[in-house]
Amino acid sequence: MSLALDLLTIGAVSAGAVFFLAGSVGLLRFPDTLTRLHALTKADNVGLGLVVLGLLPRVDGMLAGLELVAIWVLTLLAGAAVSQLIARAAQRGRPPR
Amino acid sequence: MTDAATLFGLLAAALVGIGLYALIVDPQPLRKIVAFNVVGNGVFVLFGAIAHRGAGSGWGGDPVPQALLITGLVVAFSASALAIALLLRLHDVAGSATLATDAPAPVSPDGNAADA
Amino acid sequence: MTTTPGGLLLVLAVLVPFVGVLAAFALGGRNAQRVAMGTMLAGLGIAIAVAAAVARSGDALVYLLGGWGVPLGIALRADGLAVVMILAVAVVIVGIGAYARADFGTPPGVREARAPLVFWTLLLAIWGSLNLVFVSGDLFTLYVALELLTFAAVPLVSLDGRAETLRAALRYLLYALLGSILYLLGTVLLYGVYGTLDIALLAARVQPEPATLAAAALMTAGLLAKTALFPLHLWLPPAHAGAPPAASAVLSGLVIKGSWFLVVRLWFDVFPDVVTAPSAQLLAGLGAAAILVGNVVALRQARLKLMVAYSTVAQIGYLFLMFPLALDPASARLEGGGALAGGMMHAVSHATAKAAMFMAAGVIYAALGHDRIAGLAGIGRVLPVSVLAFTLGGVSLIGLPPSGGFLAKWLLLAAAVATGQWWWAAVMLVGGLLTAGYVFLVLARALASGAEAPALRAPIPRSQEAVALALALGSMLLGLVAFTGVHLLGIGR
Amino acid sequence: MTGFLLIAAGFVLAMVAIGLARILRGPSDADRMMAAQLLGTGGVAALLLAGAATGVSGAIDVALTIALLAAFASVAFFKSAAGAAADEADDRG
Amino acid sequence: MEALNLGALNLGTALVILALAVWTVAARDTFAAVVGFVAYGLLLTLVWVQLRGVDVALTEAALGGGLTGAMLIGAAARLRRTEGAARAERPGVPTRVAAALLAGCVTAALAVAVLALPDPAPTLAPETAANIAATGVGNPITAVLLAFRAMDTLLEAIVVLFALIGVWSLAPDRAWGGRPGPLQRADPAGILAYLARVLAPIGVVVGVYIFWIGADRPGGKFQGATILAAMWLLAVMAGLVDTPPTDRSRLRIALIAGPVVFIAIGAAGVAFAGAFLAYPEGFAKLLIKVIEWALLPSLAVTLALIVAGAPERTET
Repeated sequence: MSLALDLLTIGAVSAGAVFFLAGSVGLLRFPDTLTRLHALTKADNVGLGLVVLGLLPRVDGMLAGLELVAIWVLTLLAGAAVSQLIARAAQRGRPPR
Repeated sequence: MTDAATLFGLLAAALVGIGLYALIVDPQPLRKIVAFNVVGNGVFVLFGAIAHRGAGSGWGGDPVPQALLITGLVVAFSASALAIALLLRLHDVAGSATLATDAPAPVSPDGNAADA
Repeated sequence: MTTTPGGLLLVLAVLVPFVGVLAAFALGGRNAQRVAMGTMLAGLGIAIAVAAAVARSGDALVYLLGGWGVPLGIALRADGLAVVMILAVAVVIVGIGAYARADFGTPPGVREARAPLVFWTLLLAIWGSLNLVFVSGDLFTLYVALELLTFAAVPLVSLDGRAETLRAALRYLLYALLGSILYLLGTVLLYGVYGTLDIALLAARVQPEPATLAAAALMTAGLLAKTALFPLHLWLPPAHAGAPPAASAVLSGLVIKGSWFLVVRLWFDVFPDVVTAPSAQLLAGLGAAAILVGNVVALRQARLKLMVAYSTVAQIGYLFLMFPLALDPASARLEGGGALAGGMMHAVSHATAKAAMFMAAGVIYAALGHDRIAGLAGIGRVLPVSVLAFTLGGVSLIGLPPSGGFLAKWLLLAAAVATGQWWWAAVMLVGGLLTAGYVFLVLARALASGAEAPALRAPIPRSQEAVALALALGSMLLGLVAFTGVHLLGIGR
Repeated sequence: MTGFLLIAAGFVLAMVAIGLARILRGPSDADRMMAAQLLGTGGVAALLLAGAATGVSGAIDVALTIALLAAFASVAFFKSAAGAAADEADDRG
Repeated sequence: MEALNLGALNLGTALVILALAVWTVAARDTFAAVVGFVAYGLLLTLVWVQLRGVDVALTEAALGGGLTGAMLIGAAARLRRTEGAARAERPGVPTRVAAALLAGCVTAALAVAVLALPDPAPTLAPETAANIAATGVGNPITAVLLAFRAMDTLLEAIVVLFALIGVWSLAPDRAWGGRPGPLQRADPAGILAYLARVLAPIGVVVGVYIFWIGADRPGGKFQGATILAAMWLLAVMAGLVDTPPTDRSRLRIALIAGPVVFIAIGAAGVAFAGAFLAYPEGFAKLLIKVIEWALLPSLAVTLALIVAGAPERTET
């Protein structure tokens, strides 16, 4: 049982790390603001979700688990809203330099 | 564990130096405020490293400096807020945000200027 | 260390002004001024009670907050030095309060106005913060006290909202913040080495080792920036000259003494074995440069308030001359004695004299609508009381008997002779001559006989002139009073 | 396991550091804000991993606070960019 | 192996922070520098966790990452147009060399001091442990802040109030007593309003939670109050609520209530426990709770209004 949970942690966290890698590469390599925005928010949110998933078996108590999930949900919410806001700011006439 | 304290203590020393240089050299008030925060962070990290060295009684750090750090952070925040408010008001009144004394000093737009 | 009888007075000296701030802020409007007036009476009473308690017991007052002993808790402590400063500040604050009534009344027709509310609350705030600086026995609490003082003082500079004064306030704030963060850095280092923030415990533990020397240097440098000692003085003249006169009197007479007092506290009570003779000479050297530069620049000013502000730059210099003079030639250690008494006396006498001079300058500005020195001809005939107050204040700065300035210089000169450091005596002499130069420059204009007396633009409240004169007279006669009070300085040391 | 979590924390931190290059390069303010946002997400992940590895349970509370306030700076950016744009429109008009 | 990994992680963190600090100082563009500073503040929380200062990490995350970051970004955007003129005043080479020398000396002296710190380190942890039972709280930092060094905490609650008076003093005379900040006209159906509607209630719960656990675990009133302040400011920026007129008696009383309760309980200590800010035996935890509950709303409102700025608008 504990081996299975350890494997879950290793698998999920490793996969999450790959998504962070993808997000960072996208942030550097994609040609313009909007595509970068797209790549970034998707990859990072998935990456954090996987990390949270991997850490869930390792926390003690319901409350801490709930907190972990809440962290992910908050990040999703903020990421979605903020990328829209930033996109709007970027589109508004010329981007501020 | 002492290694973390030494490493971050040295980081603190570097942050103080970097911030101090910018505080003296950069002419823009907002950049000076940021630099003040960098110096402040350096001082706080040094205090945190010292607190960590004093770990004992089952705690990961000496609680007295850790408590003082919270006070210090709040005070530094208030200082930055006051400085930024002053700077923005100066910008509104003078139309510029410079500390140079020879800059023109127009009368404030709302007729707020009074005899001293 | 245990709580002494009367120790609670120290808590009151700090908290009564702060409670006044809270009450004035919450009640607002005209009530703010009423609260301030009430608080001043109470605070003056507390200051006198503190002095009486110390004089009676012949030892320092101590109060352990929350009953916790040091080093875990915080101790308040008032020795002779603290008592003298508490008394002087109380007297000057009450004088400034009486003066400011005419300038910072809430105008009819409004419930609350900006400048009065800000002035009355922050005046009390400065008072409580200064008392905390004088009585706190804990280095970190002193850091908070310094920041309280900064936050209370800076808005007074830009009370009129003009671009120049906002710029002066911002510059002052940046200097002050740099100063306090350097002070905190030294405090942090000391805790890292000695594990305590209590001044008395530190004094017993400090050794001249690298970290302690670094801490002493950083704390001193930070406090010098806040005190505006040459060459860190550039923020002071625009800030002190641009503020309203009552605020200038607080800033120039009192606020800079807070950080200066802390330098004295550190050098004499924490680091007496750590500081070296060359560093004391360096401090006095900066002081001497301040005296010469400040006075020469003051002589060349065209405007009265700026002249008085530059005079402050010079007078700050005298406050630092005492450090090498207090070195005991035998042990090369800082000893409180005649030199320390001279420095303290100078701080008190400058507080009263400079407050009076800014008040008189404020009256003149209000009466004429300008403060150009060239345009002061004949003012002595229409504002004789203010001109007299200005002159008496100036005479105290020059150091003619029987003023407090005379006693201060006499003590410092005696120490210079006793320790064979004649060059500091020469600096004092030259400084006195230069001071006399600009005081007589103003006096000569004011009493010019041929000139037609200028028309007054606005009626002058007699109370303002009276307060300025009272403070100037106080400074003038301080030399007589102080002969009985000098022994107070040595109590608890 | 601790070793693995530490390595993972270090890896995510390295990714964050690479992403920081976008703050440096810009070119637009929006790009910079976005990179900071990435840093928020990655920083939260690194913090959680490091906290789990070293057994500091309070790290979760810290991560929660960061996640909650991550949007705050971006909103301030959006509002002030809007304000600055309005100022410039006023100037032109 | 693990110690090595930990060391590598810490070294990596330190290097990234150092690079960001250099960047905030050297960047040509102020906005870029400020964004770099926000990122840097975020990474500092990692340092605090590694130094086992979770209470400090929470404060840094809430204040440094949240409120300070938002203030700096807002100011940088507003000052952008005047930046060029100010930048031109950069001092000459001699000044820069002198500043670099001075800063280098300070850094070197500090580094020497850090390496020479005594071993074993002096600490007050044992004395805190010996006395914490008398306070009834489990979090030693709360015990220091509200019992052993309660005076500092009281003064700190007063410091923020002074800062607020200072910020308000910058109002134009005609706007005195009015509402701080510009009028926010966000469309009520817009994305920002949606974000604020969802995030703010969650944030209030989190803020109260962080405050609530503070008695026994890392957390407490400053962290909680900062989160509450940020949530309220979010609602203001989204146009959901407006800032209050600053001359309302109720607002003034809310601002001073925390310090007043603190002082009152401290003064009662003179009569009932023998010293100012002392607690009678058995009542310490209760009284500490009362003080914290009183400080939380006052601190939240004060911090929020400090960020909101000087009064700008009066009722028309």
